[in-house]
Amino acid sequence: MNIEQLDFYTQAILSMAALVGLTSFLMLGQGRLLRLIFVFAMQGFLLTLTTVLAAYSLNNPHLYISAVLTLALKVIFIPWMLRRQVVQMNMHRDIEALKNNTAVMLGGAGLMVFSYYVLHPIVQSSSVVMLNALAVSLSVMLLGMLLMISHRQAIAHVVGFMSIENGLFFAAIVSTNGMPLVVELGVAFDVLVAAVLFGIFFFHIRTSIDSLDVDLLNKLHEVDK
Amino acid sequence: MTLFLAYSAVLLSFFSGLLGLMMHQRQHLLAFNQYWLNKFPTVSQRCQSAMADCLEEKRFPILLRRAVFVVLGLSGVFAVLAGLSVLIGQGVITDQISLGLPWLPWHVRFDCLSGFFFLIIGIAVSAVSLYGPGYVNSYKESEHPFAVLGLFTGLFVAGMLLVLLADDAFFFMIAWELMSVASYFLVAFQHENPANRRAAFLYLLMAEVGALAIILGFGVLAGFSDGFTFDALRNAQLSTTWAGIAFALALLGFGMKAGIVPVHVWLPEAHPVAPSHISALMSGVMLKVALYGLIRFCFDLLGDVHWQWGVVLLVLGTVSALGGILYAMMQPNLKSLLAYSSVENIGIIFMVLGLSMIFMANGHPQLAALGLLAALLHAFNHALFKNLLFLGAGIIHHQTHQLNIDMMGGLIKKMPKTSVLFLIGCMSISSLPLFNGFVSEWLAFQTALQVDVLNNGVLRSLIPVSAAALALTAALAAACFVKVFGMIFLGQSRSHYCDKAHEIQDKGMLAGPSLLAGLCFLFGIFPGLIIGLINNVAGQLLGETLPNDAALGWLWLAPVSANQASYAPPLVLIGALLAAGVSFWFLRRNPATVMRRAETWDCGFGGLTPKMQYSCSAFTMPFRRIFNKVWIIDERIEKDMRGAMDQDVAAIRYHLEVHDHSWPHVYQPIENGVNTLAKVVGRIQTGNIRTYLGYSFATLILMLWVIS
Amino acid sequence: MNWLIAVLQSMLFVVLAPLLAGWLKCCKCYLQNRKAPSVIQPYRDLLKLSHKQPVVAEQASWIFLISPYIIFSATVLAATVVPFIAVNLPTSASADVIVMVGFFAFARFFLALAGLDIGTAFGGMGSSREMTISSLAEPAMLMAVFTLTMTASTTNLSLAIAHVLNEGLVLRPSFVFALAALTLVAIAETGRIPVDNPATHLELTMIHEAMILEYSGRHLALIEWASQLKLMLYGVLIANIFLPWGIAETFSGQALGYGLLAIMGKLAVLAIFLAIAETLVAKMRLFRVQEYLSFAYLLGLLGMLSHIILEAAR
Amino acid sequence: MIAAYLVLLIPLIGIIFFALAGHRDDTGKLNVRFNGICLLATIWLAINVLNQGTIISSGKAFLIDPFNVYLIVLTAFVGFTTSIFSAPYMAHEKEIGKLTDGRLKLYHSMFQGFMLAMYLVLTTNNMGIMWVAMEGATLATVLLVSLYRTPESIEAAWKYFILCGVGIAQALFGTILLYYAAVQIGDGENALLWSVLYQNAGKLNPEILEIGFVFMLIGYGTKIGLVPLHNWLPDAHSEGPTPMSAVLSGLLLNDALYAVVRNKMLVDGATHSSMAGFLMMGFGMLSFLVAAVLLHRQKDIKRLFSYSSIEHMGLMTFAFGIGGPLATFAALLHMTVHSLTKSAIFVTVGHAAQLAGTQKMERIRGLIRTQPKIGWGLLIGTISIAGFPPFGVFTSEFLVLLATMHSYPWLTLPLLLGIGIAFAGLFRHIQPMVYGDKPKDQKPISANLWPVMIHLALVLWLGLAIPGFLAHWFSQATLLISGSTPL
Repeated sequence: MNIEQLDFYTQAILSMAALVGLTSFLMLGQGRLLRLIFVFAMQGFLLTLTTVLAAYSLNNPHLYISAVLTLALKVIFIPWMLRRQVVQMNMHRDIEALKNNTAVMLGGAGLMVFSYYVLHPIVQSSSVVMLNALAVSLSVMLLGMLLMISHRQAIAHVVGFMSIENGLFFAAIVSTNGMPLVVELGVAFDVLVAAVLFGIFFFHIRTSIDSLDVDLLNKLHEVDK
Repeated sequence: MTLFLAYSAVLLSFFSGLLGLMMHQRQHLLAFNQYWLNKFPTVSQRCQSAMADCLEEKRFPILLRRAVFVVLGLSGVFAVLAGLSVLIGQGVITDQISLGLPWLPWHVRFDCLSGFFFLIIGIAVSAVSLYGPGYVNSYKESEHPFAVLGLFTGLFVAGMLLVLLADDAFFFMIAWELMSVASYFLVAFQHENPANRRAAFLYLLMAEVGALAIILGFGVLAGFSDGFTFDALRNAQLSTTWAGIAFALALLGFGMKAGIVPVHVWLPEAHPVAPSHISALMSGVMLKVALYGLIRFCFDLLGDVHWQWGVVLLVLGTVSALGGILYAMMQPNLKSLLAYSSVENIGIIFMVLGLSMIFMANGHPQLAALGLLAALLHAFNHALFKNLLFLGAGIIHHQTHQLNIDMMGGLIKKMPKTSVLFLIGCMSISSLPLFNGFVSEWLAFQTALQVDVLNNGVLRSLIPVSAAALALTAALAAACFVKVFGMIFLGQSRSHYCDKAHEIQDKGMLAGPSLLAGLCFLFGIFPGLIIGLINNVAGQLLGETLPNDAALGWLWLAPVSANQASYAPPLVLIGALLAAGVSFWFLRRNPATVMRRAETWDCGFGGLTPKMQYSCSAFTMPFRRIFNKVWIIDERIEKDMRGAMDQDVAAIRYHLEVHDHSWPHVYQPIENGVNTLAKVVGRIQTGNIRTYLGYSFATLILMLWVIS
Repeated sequence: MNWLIAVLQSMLFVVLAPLLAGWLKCCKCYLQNRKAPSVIQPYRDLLKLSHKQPVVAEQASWIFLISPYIIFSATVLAATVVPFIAVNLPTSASADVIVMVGFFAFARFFLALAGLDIGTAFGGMGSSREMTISSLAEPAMLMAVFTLTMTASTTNLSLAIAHVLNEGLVLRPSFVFALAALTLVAIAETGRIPVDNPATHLELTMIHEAMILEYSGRHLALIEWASQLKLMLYGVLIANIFLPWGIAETFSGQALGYGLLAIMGKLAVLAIFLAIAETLVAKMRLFRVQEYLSFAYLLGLLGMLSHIILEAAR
Repeated sequence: MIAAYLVLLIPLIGIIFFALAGHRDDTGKLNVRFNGICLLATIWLAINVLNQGTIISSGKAFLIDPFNVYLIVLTAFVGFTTSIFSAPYMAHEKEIGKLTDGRLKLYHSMFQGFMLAMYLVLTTNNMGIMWVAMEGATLATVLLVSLYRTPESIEAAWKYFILCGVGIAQALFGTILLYYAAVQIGDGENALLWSVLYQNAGKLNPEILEIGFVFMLIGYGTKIGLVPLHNWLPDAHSEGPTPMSAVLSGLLLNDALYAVVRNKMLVDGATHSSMAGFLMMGFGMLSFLVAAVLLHRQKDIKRLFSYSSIEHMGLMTFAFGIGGPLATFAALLHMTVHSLTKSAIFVTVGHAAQLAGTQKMERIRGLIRTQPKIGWGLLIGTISIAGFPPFGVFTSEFLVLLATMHSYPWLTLPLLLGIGIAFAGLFRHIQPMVYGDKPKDQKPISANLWPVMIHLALVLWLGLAIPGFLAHWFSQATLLISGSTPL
């Protein structure tokens, strides 16, 4: 199968998938919080575009609602909130020193391959496009987790968390043309509440440890120190 | 009818526990009484005043305690009756109680084996309930509430009785654990002492592990059959390996409760700290229930015994018997000494049971019946005399507030009645002729001597060696109990506690042990009474009875045949009385030789003091030297020096501690192992959220990799 | 009739016991170049003691007072079990060899208690040592006896001896070992050299004497008599089990007479051997006794194994 | 069906009511009433289901079958009794100044929110909504964990939030895969409905479902507290207010397991292999053993019991993994008795901690002498959770052991080891707390121990005899899950 044989819609989707994956990689290696947030917003925007594309080409009007929700939440509200935190905490000049950055990036690349490997059995029952889209979204998810593991800032964790959601969302839209509307609304509601709660938590953590470094949250453990 | 008696016994013991709970409900009872009177004013005046009398603040606790023990005693009596009636009737009664799992109601079965153990429990419980009221009076209600003691005693007895009635694995385990848990609370009763807490913990832990082993044992059987009822389990067709595994599990489980070496450590910890009448029940009866379990499991459920199992039991039994008595000898604490001695006796029982299995597997069911009979008889006897000794120890503790044998002495003059009872106990447990302990030991020897019928050379040489070990055990037991009686009752008193001691006033506290002592003697002289009953058990369980138990008439005991061995305790008694009487009469007839009391000879040093007497550790010193590898001995002599150049000795202190090997070699490593393991495993919980995310990530990757 | 003979035999046993002790003493004196007392000196001692007023320590309780009677009667009972001049007597059926060992245990139990009763250091020491030695001796003895009982497949002494008798002369390696074991045990149990010295009152070596230090008068007489009985009993056991010839199998006067003569002759010879041994051997330290007794146990075990492997192998 | 709507409606009203009304002195009691009414509604619902069998609402949005209706009643019951306990407990916390009115308002509102989420997880017919509700439960409780605003509680809440969030996201991916498999054979709107999926389970693509199940298991498994995904659980349980710990341990974990079991049923139907079962067994066993070992290292009383929860959830997961009627029955029974016992224990633990003024176990001593009811409650509760008869936990553990013996005999060995180690770990800490002389500076407090008594009495009842209707119920649920019944 070659890409020129596919229709325009599929080509576009695949391009989007590549771009979304790229943004994930960009986030993974990003030490500056503000840029991280910006890339995250970009990813959200790509997602919105994908949704609109899907809604338009598949003539699936309820996906427009999803697109609006994504735009509002992931492109505007959450980046705005995170940015405000960063500025308030005066962290926008900090660069987080990432350990083993190269190894992490290579690991990320490996994860992408792994995603294809894992999802490979699916190819028998569906098209290659689906496989690609699912694999990309799975790797976005895994990269999000890797982001959380490798970054120490709570804000980076939130970004990672949300980018996992992005990956899921991408999968839902591309592979299944969107979940049933109730579910979509529910998920969006949860994301909203989660975002609000994150805001509350930043405040609490700041007041309690005067920092947003999650490595300092280590009082509860079972190790003899 | 029989079943009714058995149920009554269970219900009464349960009820006695509930009655105990009333202790703190006096206010409610008063209110209820008031309400009742108001509602039925016609009740006669006398009745009313009697009720009011009973509920009076001071009398109420005493009356209630008595009532609880009366009900408990009734339960004991009913248990004895139930046991006797099933043993004589030789029936098998089954029933179902609609409790338990929806597809598995509680199955009940009452046969001769259960009946025999009912008898043991009944006698012990009756004696204890005579003894109890006097004993518990010394507890302060605020610190040691009677409600707890009464409730759990009742549950404990009910649990034991239910174990005997159970006819399916589930019901059996419930009853079994009820027994364990109830006795756990009794061990922990005086929980302000760290020793009690430690003992209770150890006890419950081992009970739990043992119970799990038993469950798995049942599980193995259930795996090869279609249900959990004993009937189904009996029909399980097991391969040799699986049968062996089932046996090993059952042995572990029941052995833990029975206290065979090396899983005996809870006994000497738990028995000393429980109230004495409870230790009497635990040591005298609960261990027997474990034995019941093993017999039921091996002889009844597994059915097909293998001779290798017999060898295992024989070896374990021998080790327990020797180990138990050697450890007992070194104990300064009376009750832990008695506990170790229980280990010894259980060891003897296991030995004989092993012999029985060996004979069974080699196709000599009659000799197997002999072995089973010896084992059951010893179990019965041990229940009697160990109960007696624990109750005696309770009296001593009650009067002197001491359990350390080294602090006693000379009590024979202060407590003459107790001393006679205790002496009978000591003589029975040392298996001296004329007392019941001897009969069972004699039967054990007889069983061992039948080894000639076997073809296997290993067995033929192994069994006599274990018989000799049994002889050594008996001799050591005699030495041990000479020490016990001598140090406690004879000589001069070694502490002021014993100076002040006096005979117990409460009649019940003497009546309980007297009952047991009387039975010890009775069955020592007329063992045929009980052996006849046990024969029925063997008949029902193995389908084979003793061939010739009364060939020479009822006076004689000739288990195999009159040509092989016989013993006539009544004749021996008559002979002994004759010999003693004649010599007594002959020597006392001259009035000029009336005995004269004089000062004890003191080698001219002037004045014997109690400290000059042999102490416990001095008495056992030769044994310590001879068997010194058996214990971990920590012996130190400290000298206080003074004078010029510190050359004069001012004082010498002797310090001796003797420990059990199993503790540092079996239990400590396990405990350390678990702690180390916990420490190592604890490292996964680092407290850092990124590590946790890493786990989640790694698990996901791993799982995806595994399935694809 | 049988019962009468049994009772008479037992009485004879009891009456003759001091004689053996006297004879042994005589032999020893001859061997040690001393002037010997009369053979019946033990009778005189017993008689004299029984006429003396017993003096009892203040500390003593009733245990101390009844112990001599119990010890004596238990030993007498043990004596009734052992065929002395005749086999097949009914008393043997009322108690077998295990019960006999039980009687010894009974006697020892009270002896040890009596030793502890007065509350002196000596009493305690004696009891402790006595119980130690006897606990080690008992298994060895049973090992030896079991060899016999397994050969005869009965624990009834009378029947066992009759079995050996009827078999005629069979050379059994197991009996050699058993004989050796039983002899060693007998020496230990009766308190002879090298385990104990009945003639000494040296504090540190006493065993038996330490326990009965406080006894006097008739009490002492009974205990002495009992220990003489015990000596004789072991002698009879050894003599009649391993060399049963001469013992009466029927109850005719002639047979019984021969039986008496035979056993007296055997005992006299045994006593000479014992005297020689006691003269030649020195007393052991207390803590070497265990080695001595474990050797006895080993012999007993070897006897048993040789019975199983060599004689009854299947 | 009205009953089902009622069950959902009442807590919804509760959220709004408590959020608007603000905290008053009788809010605690009102909370009890809300939960009480809800309990009645669930009982009504249960009776309906018992009489009519499975009910599906007209829009197919809700499905009540014997499996979930029993969990609904259990949820309502535990919620009710916990709210009884919560009233005096929270009042005491306010008295000693640990909490303010505002936070109590949040607490009560979120309590209802949590209950709503739980009911929604159980009643919904839509696997997607199930996911949404599960996430909702996290969101509702996360602020309650940090209710005291101590550094530790904030740390615990943050971990809870992030770990469960990430975990649940994986479950969403699983759900998407499930949907993806479902749309291939059916229409889009109804594809995620359980009733549809279950009917067509055989036609679903097995490969996709297998991968999906891994995500589901890891996602919902984080909520169950399966090792090594459990790390949030002890922290969240120990730092939140005790009534919260009681419901988290007694309900949330159960519901997560419910979700996994529902998915397992689908996967089993699609793949006809025991892959899902093996995975569950592995995770279950691992959690069981690790938690049992870690019990030995605890210093905080609530942390101790949260590890015990992990241990028991592990056992249940293991039992569901074995499959077969006996193990499934055992697991269902264990779910019930564990919820009842564990929430009872948390109630006593809460009181004990209030009594001593700390959760540190080394400071809690001599409870039986200080306040016998609390001491005995804790002791008997522990005896019960440790699996001693005649309490119900024993019955279920007995059945699990026997089922294991039947199918995988060698696995009984680690199981046995784990039970022994766990027991020792619990008791070595509990004994010193309940026994001994009373500490001088500790006084009895006002405590409401009725919930404890009722729970333990029920567990005792279940241990002695399982009443007919309940047995019927269990066996129907067993039939549903494993395809046959042990009866």
